[in-house]
Amino acid sequence: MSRHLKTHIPRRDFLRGSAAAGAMALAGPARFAMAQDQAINMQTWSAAVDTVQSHLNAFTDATGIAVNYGNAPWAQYREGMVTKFVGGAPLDMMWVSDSWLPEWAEAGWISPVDDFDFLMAYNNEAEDFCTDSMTYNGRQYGLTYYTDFMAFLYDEEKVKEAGFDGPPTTWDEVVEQSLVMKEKGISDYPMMLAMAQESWLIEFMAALVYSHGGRFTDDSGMSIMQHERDGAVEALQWVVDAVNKHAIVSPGCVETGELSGLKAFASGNHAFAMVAKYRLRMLNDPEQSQIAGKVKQALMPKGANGDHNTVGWMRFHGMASQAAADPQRAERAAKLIEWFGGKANGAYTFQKLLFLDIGAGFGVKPLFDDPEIQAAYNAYGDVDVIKAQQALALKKDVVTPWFGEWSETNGSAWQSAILGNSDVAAAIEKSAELWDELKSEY
Amino acid sequence: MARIRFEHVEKKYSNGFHAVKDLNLDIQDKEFIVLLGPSGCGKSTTLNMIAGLEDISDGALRFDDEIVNFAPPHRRDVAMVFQSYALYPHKSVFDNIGFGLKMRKVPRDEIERRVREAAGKLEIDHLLDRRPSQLSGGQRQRVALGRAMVREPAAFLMDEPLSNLDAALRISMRAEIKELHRAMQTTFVYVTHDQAEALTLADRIVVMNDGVVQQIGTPDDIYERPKNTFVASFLGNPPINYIDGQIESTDGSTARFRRGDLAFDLPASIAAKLGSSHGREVRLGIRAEDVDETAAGAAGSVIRGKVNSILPVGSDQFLGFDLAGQELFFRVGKDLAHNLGDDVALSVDLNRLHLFDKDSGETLLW
Amino acid sequence: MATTERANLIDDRRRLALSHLTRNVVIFVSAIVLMLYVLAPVTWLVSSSFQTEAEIVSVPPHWIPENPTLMNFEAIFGATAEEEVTYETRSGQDPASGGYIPSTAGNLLPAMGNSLIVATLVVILNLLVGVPAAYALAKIRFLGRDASVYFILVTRVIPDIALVVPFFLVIRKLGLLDSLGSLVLTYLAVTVPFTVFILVQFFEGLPDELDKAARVDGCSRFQSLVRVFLPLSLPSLVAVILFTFLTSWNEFLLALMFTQTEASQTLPIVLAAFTSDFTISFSFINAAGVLAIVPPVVVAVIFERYIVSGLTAGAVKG
Amino acid sequence: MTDTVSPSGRGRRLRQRFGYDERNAALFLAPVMVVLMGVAVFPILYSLYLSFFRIKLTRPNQTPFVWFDNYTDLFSNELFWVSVWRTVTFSVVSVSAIAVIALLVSLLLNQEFRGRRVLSTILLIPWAIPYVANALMWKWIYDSGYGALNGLLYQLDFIDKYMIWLGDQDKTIFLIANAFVWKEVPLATILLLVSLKAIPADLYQAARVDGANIWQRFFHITLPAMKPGFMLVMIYETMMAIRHFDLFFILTEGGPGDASHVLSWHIYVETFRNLSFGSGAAMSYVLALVTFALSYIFIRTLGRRI
Repeated sequence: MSRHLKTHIPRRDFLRGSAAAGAMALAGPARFAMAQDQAINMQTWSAAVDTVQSHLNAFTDATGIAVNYGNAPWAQYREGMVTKFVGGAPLDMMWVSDSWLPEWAEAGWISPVDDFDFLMAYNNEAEDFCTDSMTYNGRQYGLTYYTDFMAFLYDEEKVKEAGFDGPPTTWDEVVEQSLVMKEKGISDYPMMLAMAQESWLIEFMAALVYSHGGRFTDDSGMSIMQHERDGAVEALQWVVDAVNKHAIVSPGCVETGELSGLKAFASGNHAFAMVAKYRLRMLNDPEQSQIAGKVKQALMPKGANGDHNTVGWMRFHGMASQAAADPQRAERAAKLIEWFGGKANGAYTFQKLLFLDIGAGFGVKPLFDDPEIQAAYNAYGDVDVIKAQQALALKKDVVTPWFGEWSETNGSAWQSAILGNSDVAAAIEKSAELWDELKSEY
Repeated sequence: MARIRFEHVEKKYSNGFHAVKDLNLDIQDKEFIVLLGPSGCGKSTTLNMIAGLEDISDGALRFDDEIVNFAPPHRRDVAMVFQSYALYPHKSVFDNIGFGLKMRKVPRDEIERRVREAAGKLEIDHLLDRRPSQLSGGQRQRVALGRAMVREPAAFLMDEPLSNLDAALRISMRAEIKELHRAMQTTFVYVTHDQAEALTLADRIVVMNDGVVQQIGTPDDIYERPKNTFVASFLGNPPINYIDGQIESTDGSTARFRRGDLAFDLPASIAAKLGSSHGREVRLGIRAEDVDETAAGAAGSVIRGKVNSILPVGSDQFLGFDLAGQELFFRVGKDLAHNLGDDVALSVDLNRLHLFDKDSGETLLW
Repeated sequence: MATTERANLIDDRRRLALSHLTRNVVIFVSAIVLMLYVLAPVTWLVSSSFQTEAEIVSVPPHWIPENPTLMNFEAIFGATAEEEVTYETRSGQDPASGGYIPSTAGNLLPAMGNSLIVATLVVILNLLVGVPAAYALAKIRFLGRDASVYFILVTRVIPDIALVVPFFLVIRKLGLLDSLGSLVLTYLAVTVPFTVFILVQFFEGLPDELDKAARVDGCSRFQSLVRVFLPLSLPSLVAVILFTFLTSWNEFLLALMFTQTEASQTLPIVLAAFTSDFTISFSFINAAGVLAIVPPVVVAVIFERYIVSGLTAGAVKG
Repeated sequence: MTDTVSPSGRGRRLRQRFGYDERNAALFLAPVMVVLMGVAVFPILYSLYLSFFRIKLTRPNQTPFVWFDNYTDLFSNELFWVSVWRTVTFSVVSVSAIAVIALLVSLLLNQEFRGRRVLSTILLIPWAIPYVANALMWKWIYDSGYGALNGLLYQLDFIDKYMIWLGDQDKTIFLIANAFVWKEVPLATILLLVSLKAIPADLYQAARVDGANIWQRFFHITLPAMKPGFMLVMIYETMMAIRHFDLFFILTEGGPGDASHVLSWHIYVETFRNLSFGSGAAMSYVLALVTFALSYIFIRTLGRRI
């Protein structure tokens, strides 16, 4: 347990009584042994491992600070970190998803970094979206690792084959074009939606809701998702109709995760897809995709009341509370955060490498002017569309300490509606009720 | 080489079963003791206690003068032959026989010599390389004997070693075991439920029932002077016949047993032991072979009835005999010709009568 | 008379031949069905490991790769060892060679090495710890025997998910975080109860009198176990070896929590790490899966023959 | 008689109270007990302890002791009962399938025929694939867009258009059970095979002499002799099935809807997603109780002497 929890469990002597158990159990506030005397601990999910390692080696060369670098699979990263926090594993700096910020901050696992002026200085050149997403209760918790948004991609060849000049701009046009494609036998299910229960689901839902002009919550954080016009009902209704009425989205979408959906799109099964923008690169790589060279990005289609909005997200480099509690460790961790999220030796090296290596979006504006970056973008995407869509990206309005709990129920409510187990209004109503209930507990 | 003494030994299992109750037994060095009784009587438990395979709940077990209650089997110098033989399936016959010696760190050539010698005596020396699964039942039995023999132990324990053999083999093995005892000059404790084995082999027999020793004595003692109806019934083929009745007219020198029309004048030797027990309810025991038809006629010793069944058994025949509704069995010579339904009169050898208290079953004769 | 007898004889012979034939046909058919059931998914696993990421999404699937590639295996075996990664040497710098091959490809073989070490130690410790315990539970009558059995069972009924965090605390207190020792210890604790159960069941099947005979022959309890029971228990020991080896080989959740760096990560963790939020490498994962099969199969080939021999025959007269 | 021991001096009382066998049993059990006490007991007690608190990790300052509230709350939790039902379905289907298939396969492998060793080695392959790779492989196979199962059935003309597999809520749990069974059959087979091998051959010969036909031999000799093996299979596989987690996590995350929302997934969500360690522990204990009860029944009905 974290020391916060521990000190508040009454009758903690219960376990101390039995020698073997007690000795190992809650032996007072955890004293964290530093692995190696001066090294700090950095924990990430297993992404761009070599890129991170190379940048880390440069850090150690430059500062003399040794870093223990650990990485774990993305799919289990959050639960792994929960265990490590609760179990008191030595941690200084780690990657954090925007969705977890309130939760981890409330639990006391991560600490704000806004006391370090040299970190705050980078906010000038950072996307406001990013700075915003790292801020909770007025405190900033880190610097951007990468940011991206949900993009609407289409297979140009299929659109032309169906006889249309350009991609759809509204969700109704998506239906219209899809029906033609079905009729002409171009694709059985022209639109690819990944609606499986997984961490990506909230991003897909949010993109649908925002582009329909809806929101999950209002500015005060109360649920409005159940509202007909500015809520989530319209968006879900569109999905339900697309699956059950028009059959332009596969009923299998409830088991299709982001990865499988991407693969299916890459196999040429579909004409339209909603995936992360950075997937563009992979989709246009002939080694990984059968429709390489044909995949284009369009603005997210809009609903009747919508305006091409989409959802954005970001991940950041955060600092563990145990590091923050010790000024020396905090200083070192802050330096590491700067090295990755800010400039290293005067340049945004890591963000640039990350983009060049895997196409992940950076959260610092000046890099857009970098010729290397522009060249890379133009190789597989359209910088103008990307910039336009990025400007329309909104942050998830459900990121709260109770987000994890709510999103489980919300996810299966949407699935039930798609499966026809409940009607759209009832499904969203259920989700909204839980939201308000959870909110009232805080 | 060892005297084995049980002093007030008790065996209770954790499930509450009281297997052996207050056992007192003094087995002399080089004696051949047979523990006899029905299954579940505690005889195997007793044997296992000697071997150290069962804990002793209370009392003392001494080898010579030492208390060995807590010594594990491998620290007691005993050898044992099991009903199932318990040969080691993964070892050759040679290794099976030599295993006990090997465990006792006997030198290799000595093992070799003793195994070959034992195998020679048991006539299994041609089988030494085989595995137990390649042997017949009799051969396995010999290997099991050999395994115990080579040890030259202080005590030689056998748990129904012959019961898995066929009848003919069993009888020849009896003789061999008897010879073995003579040759080995060591204490033998032998468990069986077969009275014939007990009577042939034992120096002394211990009859047990329900965990309690009923009688200890030489085969002759046990057969001729059973202490109670249990012992009397357990030995004898066909089993002893009982007639319930009363003692009348006892004046210390004469006595008469009566049941209805049937009356026996008990001989003075018996009457003397009865004392004044006029009207006492008793159970009279007549061993099957203790009747004689030829001498029929003498009053006060005749028993009359109808022939119910005739079972010839080679030299003799068993006669099923109806005594006023009660079925008795006698063993008579086969030259006596009877037909079913004949009325017969048999004279009873009054000197060999057994007399028990009807309620307790204890003998009235000692 | 004679003719019917001969006819019967022929009839019997024919029946015998027929029943032999039936037996062989039944065996053959079920063996084929079994092969198909087991191998069909594996075939797909193997086939896809030789395909590019683009090819494995073909509709309908290519059962035999059209453009077979060894890229996945080259990435695994071709990784250069232990040179410090710099900006220049990092993989992924060149998109053409990077592609979908994760930059951690080179971690696979070291992770397999870790898995192998852990699994082997767990097997050995299981036997050392489990065999005597099983013998005691099967052949010694003592107070608390049943309680011991149920205690051992109880340690395994709680779902691992609930135990992860407290396990973590124990491991941290023992100072074993991010070490192979943490895995050896916890895997031992989660496998040994079932090891004991397997062995107890088998030991109990061996006649008590064998034990008694051995002890009267001069064996202590321990010698009786080693000299009589172990040689007779080979099949069950092999079952235990396979069970513990493969459980350790497969285990994911605890390894995920206790290991952090490449020094201690095991195969399943590195495997799972191949699907990150950026890199998708199903064909690569399948290649790794194919390699993962090899060590356990080698272990199986070494030990499996001992399951076949029925050694207890002849111990006791039928 | 020289090497008999007499209890004397120090330790005599100990030896009298605990005989040679007791001391040996203690010695033999000590290593297991040390390992389990040292590693397994604390976590078990600790999670029991947690189950009496209302713990929400995001509210570290409010962790009241609530006695049995976490337990009683379960019974009014609709999703809990759904998950119980899903777990029952999954376990019954997969454990019975495992038992039947393993029985048939072990009987097959108990026969003498050419290629038997190759076959038995092949059989181990599913067991050798780490669960993660196994789950990802099945996800691939079941995929409705480009999956191998659809491809195969389509090419064999069993279906004329690609089917929805995991996305079909009526099929999900059975498809996951299939992947589970495929992986678990090898172990179950080995356990049964070991108990088959323990049957002395002369038992069959004796029965054959007695005129028993193949079915009689099977029902009177083979099946009873396999009881201990079955006990192990039932205990282990029931335990594994009831608590199985990996496949649900990778294949469906409890979906679609709640079609594969089994109890172990429910516990996972409660513990790691909702960060409610207290009620997660309480559910775990309910699951543990059921697992123990079932194991007890198997031990009593199928076990030898345990």
